[in-house]
Amino acid sequence: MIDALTGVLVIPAVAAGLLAALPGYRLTARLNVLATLLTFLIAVSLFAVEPKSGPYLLVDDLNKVFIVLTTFVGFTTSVFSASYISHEIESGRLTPTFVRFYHAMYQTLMFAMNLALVANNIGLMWVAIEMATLTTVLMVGIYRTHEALEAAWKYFILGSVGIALALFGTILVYMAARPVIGEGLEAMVWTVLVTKAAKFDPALLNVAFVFLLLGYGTKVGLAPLHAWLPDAHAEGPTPISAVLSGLLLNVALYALLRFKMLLALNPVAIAPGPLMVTMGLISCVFAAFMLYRRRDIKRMFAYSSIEHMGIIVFAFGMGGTLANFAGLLHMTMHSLTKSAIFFAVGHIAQVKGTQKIADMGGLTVTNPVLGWGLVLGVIAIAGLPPLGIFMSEFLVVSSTFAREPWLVIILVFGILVGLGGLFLRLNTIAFGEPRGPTAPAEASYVPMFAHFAIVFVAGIYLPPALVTGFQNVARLLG
Amino acid sequence: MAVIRDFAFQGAQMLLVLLLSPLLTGFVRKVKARLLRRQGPPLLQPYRDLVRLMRKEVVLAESASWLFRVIPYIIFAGTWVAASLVPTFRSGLLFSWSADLIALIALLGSARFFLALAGLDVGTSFGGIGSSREVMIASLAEPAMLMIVFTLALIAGSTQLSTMAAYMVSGEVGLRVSLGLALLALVMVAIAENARIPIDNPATHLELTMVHEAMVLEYSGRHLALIDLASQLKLLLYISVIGCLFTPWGIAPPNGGAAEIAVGVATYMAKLAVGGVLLAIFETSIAKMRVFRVPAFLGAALMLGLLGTLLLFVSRSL
Amino acid sequence: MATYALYGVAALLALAPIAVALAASARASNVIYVASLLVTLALGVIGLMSLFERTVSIATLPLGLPWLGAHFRIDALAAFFVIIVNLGGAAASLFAIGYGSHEESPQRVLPFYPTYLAAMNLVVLADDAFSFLVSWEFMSLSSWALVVAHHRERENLRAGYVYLLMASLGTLALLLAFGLLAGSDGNYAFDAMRASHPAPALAATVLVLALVGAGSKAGIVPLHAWLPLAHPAAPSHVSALMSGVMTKVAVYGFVRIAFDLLGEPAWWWSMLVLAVGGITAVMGVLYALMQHDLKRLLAYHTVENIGIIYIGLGLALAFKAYGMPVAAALALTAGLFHVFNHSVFKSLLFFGAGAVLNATGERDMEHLGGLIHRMPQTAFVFLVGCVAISALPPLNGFVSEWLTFQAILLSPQLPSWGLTFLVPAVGALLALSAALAAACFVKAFGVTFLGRPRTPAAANARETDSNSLAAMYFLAALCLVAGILPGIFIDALAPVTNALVGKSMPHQTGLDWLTVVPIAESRSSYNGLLVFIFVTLSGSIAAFAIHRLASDKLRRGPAWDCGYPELSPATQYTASSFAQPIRRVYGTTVFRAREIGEMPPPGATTPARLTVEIHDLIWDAAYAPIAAFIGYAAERLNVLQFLTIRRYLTLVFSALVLLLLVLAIWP
Amino acid sequence: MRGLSFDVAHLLAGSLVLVSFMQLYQDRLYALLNIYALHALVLAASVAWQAFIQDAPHLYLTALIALVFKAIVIPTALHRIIVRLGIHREIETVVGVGPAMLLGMGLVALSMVVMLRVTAEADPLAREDLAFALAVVLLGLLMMVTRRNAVSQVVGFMSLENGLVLAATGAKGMPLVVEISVAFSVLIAFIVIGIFLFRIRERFDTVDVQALDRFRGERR
Repeated sequence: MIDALTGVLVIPAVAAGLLAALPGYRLTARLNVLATLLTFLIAVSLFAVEPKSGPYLLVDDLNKVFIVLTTFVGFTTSVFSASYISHEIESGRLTPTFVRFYHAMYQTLMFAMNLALVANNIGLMWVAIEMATLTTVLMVGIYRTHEALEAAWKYFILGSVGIALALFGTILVYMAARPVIGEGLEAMVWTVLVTKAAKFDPALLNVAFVFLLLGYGTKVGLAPLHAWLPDAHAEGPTPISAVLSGLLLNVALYALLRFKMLLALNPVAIAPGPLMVTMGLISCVFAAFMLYRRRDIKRMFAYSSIEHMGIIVFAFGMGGTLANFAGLLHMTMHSLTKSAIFFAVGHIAQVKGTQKIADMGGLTVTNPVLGWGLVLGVIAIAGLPPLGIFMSEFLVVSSTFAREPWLVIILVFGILVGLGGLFLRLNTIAFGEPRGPTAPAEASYVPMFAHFAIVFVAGIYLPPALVTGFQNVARLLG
Repeated sequence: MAVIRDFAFQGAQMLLVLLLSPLLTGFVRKVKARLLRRQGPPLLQPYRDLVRLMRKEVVLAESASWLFRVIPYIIFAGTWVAASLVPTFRSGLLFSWSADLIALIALLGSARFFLALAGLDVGTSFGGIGSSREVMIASLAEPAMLMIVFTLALIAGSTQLSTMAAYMVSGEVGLRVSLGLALLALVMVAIAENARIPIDNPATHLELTMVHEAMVLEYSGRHLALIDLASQLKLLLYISVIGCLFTPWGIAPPNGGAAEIAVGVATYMAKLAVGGVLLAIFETSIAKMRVFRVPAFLGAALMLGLLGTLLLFVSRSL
Repeated sequence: MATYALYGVAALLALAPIAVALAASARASNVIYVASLLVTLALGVIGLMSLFERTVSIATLPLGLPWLGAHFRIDALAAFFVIIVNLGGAAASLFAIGYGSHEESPQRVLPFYPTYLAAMNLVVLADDAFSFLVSWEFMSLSSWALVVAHHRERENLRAGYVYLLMASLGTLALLLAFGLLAGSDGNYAFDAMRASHPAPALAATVLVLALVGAGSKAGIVPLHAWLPLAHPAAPSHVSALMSGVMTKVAVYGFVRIAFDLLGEPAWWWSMLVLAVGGITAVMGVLYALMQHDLKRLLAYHTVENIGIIYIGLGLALAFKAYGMPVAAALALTAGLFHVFNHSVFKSLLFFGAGAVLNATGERDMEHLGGLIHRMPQTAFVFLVGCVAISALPPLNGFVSEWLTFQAILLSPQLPSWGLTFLVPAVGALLALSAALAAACFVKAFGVTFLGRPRTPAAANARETDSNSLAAMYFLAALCLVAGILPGIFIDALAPVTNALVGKSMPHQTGLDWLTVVPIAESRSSYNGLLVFIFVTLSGSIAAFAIHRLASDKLRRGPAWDCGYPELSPATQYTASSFAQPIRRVYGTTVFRAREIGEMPPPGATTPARLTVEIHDLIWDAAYAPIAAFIGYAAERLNVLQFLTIRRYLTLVFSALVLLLLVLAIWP
Repeated sequence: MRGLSFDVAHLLAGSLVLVSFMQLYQDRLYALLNIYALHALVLAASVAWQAFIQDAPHLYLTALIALVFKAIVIPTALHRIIVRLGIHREIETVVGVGPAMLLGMGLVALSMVVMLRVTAEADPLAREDLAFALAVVLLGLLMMVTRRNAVSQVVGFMSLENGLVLAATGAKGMPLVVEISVAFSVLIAFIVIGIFLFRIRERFDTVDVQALDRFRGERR
């Protein structure tokens, strides 16, 4: 009898093996969708019956939300990727062998991320995140163009360094825990760690957190560790960009949050807040300025992901129930919105045959659905109501301004600059005289608008269950 | 009974100003002529001109619109109503409260508004010159006038002409700097508003120097007559305003008997005469200034008015 | 009441998907506009009822912030603005039934039009910070969509861009203000904010933020830059809504925060507001005088009128701060009455501009002229609007400005030196702006409708359709009624002032002859009705008498051509030449205006030309540098996109070392 | 015994740092690879010693991996590669050797300071070990930063990772050490014989990262 927890791990693993074996991209694409759908359904069942956590796997309010989110976006993305990949095959950018490899990797990635989320053991979590990184590296390089290889290589090197740093941090945490908990597995288990964290050696924890912040921060894409992110988004296949922005960043952030909780529980250790706030602000403002000179549409939205990660990290850094709640909400909304945007962008790039912003124009005229979809997405990502991100930004800013006026003003400045950058480009992409090829897109709009629908509803109404869950987590995060 | 009497006085006032205004203009012309050692036209000449114009047929430009034909009546009516609300020989007119001093100025303002439109209607460049200069002058004259009103209103604690006159005559005013400033500014504004030298020359017909005359260039016959009458009324109105605000003596109280009324009328005539003479002397003794010196002139008036108000505010809060 | 209002809003919102569905069919625009006309009328009635029965009704929806819910509330203030919004909305919808049929891309207008109306209603109804801001920004967003409806013209896109940026700036400012009011534990309900009496310093910050936030939407100088770009860019009925209604919603936001949420004001707030108001009024009208694009001129005039409104509000704040509720009531009434008036005649004027635009395809006055012959009815209603906005009796614009003057005349009783000096200056500014406004509208009407047509387009214009005319006549009638029977409106405002400053102006409608008496009859009074009757009577009497007793003969003849036969229409005064004297008086300092005349030497065949250059000093001083800075920073930071992997590693490395150093020196 | 075990562990860890310095100093690829082999050797020794004193037999496996894989397989493979790529002549460093050494000193000092703040109840052996490990990690990173050639960057990364293993084994009774070291070996295998070098070689005849930078997205 396998419970939901193992389910979300087993299905992708099995599917990965299967897809690696099976030829023929149409069938495999459908299989891919099916597998992700199954995973998603099982993940949903977590809300119904909560399996009890073991020494290796755990489930609590924090990761439940993330698992469901991850599996859901994974599912929608697979739907999108089905139509995307078929077009890639027709246009000859990908060969069937690579597609097979791609699907296998996709499932592996799903497996790795789910593992990272449900891992109850800091070592296990580390392994899972490393695995996720490697698989994405392989997928980023899949087009084998100069740019793709270069992006993948950059991602690989920076990612590996990040992994190394994170591992060092993990070891240090163990060292800190060992005197209290005693040797062996116990000292790496979350559920045990959080109970004893108060008595850990603060100095060790501090050093550990520095390494973890930098290590996992690289994955989150915080400036100045962000370098891999824009190129990896721009050069890889668009579904992967969607998964990267929508999920992988979240998973890394999730790891960071876990450790922040640990530090928050220790009275003597330095407050992780200031570090996170600083990095958050840097990322937000920096990315906002970077939006202005972008010529590649995917790279632009990658930078916007950095900006939002900055906002989220800022929120968690400020702490306080409201701010944490806002942070969680922002993570969810951002991954939904950003992945939806990438769905739109993927089809746009296929229609226009390029990712250069200069070569696309007047989309709302030539491809109304895609065009307005993109407009909607940019509106959402820019934090304009009535879409979800507005609510989280509202909470972040208004709940922290009373405490740290100047920091918040910097943040607001960043948000404003970012908005300016996004709409500057949107004007050329979506409006004005049409440019570039105007072929109708054969695309599946369902995933995109499903995401938008959720984001829209969440902007004006949050289901109480979700709220209580988030509030519990927010309290945990201190 | 009292109501009927009030109505009567109101009517009398309206007729009086209507009948007196051409006379005043004629009087000023006469005096000016005398000062220039000329015989000058007879006093009643303005009446004759008006009657003749009334009789003549109207020659209307092809490009003139219906507005062009309506405007003279609007201008005349607005000015006449304004003039009939100023206490001349008897305060506490029946309808004086229907428009206070600010409203009065605004009424004249609307008259000017339509006159300027008339200048633009036919579509010749002269009308354009006239209107554009007129509004430029007005844009300075009106604020100046309002500043003056502020000053007086703050002294009298009211913008109601009757009340103000009553307050002024009550003598508890004393001599105030701001009053002097206000008077000076008011005179300057009055000169500008009535298109007298040095702002404008009522007698000129050289297009490039015209302001008022340029606007009415296309008018003829009864329309012209109405507009002339309106400007004469305006002159009368300003002199009466100055009279009732700065020399309020002799104005009959609302419940005044026949004797007081008689005194009121007499003093009013005297005031008009004095005002006319002074105006004539001033006009003959000064030369017309270039159009773009006008802003300086009116700006001075505005500053004076503002200064008066400020001084008052200060003295109040002391 | 509030519940019904929400039903109305829901109905409006429901129209958007219908519009999308109908996008193909030709009757879509009729359906949508008729529907929104009906709904707005219903909402207006709701507003009237709740204003007169003087009850506060609230409604709460399980939306918005989960632990708070979305609160909505109709009190006197909200009711008044609900009326404003839906009056304008109804008129615009009626106008658009005719006007919208000329729209070339209806599918870019129809879905957003009802949502825009709904959003404005929601802003006024909202009773907690979150729903307020959502509606507020949603309002900006939907209007942005309408601004970029005609997206193929570059400048429309630019206008939309600037607009959206300024709108977001304003929203963020308001967000910060509410953040301060709510405190870090987030009491976002307005009731909670009313209950909490913020410390003076905090309250001051909130006020400044509110002034920036609401002001940027209302268009106070120097935050006005977007307004003259965005308002003309939208379709005319939307321009009418943006200028006539949305700016009022912004005023509502400011009033709500400054008078209601913040509690007792400090005296110097009023100085800030008054100064802003005065400068805005004069700058707005001066800008307007320099324009020759009809719609842009009107947009700049909105800036001026907003200034006048803020002067009224500032005075009200001052009186309230010094505990003079009656005077405060007078000033506030003046401001709010002007809100109403401006929404009426500005909508009217924009409709007129729209009709002209439809008939000629021209917004540039230099290409118009003589339209009074081709479209007499439009000309007439437009003239009414011009007279009203120029604050000339007996129309409504005059009454509100007159009330403002009366309020200013009460100010010497204020025990404050600063105000003592500021208020007269502001009064002078107000008078100046009024006079200049008259000049400006002589220009607008004269150049557009009078004279001879300057282009074939103008010569072949055709009178606009009956629906548009109906809308315009309706508003014109409203201008007249509000002008000659102001007492009704002043009394209607009594509950609002009662709620905000504790007192209200003396009851007006009871007085004989329907006179308006702000304080006391001996002090000042005005009777629009009598003035109107007098003027009409004496005018018609004169006409009658002359036609009877003298002559009524009339002959058409050529205009006096000064000896140059058949003058071409080009010899008429143009908009810019009309403004030349004023430009010379004020423009040289305010705009660094320069006239460069090139006179070719005698015998040369090249034409002489006169070029006028005008600098928008505010833009140059405030906006250009910011844009330049952002561009510079972006260019500089962009280098980071092009580093080698090794350099990126160096970044990581130095970050690590830095943090370790921090730890090493950590106490 | 206690003292002796401590001293030996100390000696080995310290010598690891020393070897890192030698790497930093060395700027010829061949020699660099040899020194890296030495680095791995010392690591293996220290891990083995840890396995002995902690009597944790599974650590011997780690030591074995270090010995076989890192000290023998990888260097030889890299030898092959650089010969085939013909870049075995010499490597130009970005920062001169002198400054690099100075920086290294600074880093070692920093790691000491940071680690010695750790309260003493974590047993001294662990503290020393951690300090050295941190030093090795930082030096490895420094090496990656100061070298322009991909292979030497890889070497830097590998020495960094050696530092990690040192720390992991130093952490008494830490589970999953073996798994982690295996995982890392896989990672390195990826890097070294991984697709990238091959692909890169197919496309450009050099592993110089600058060649890659020419193909960054947004230029052109």
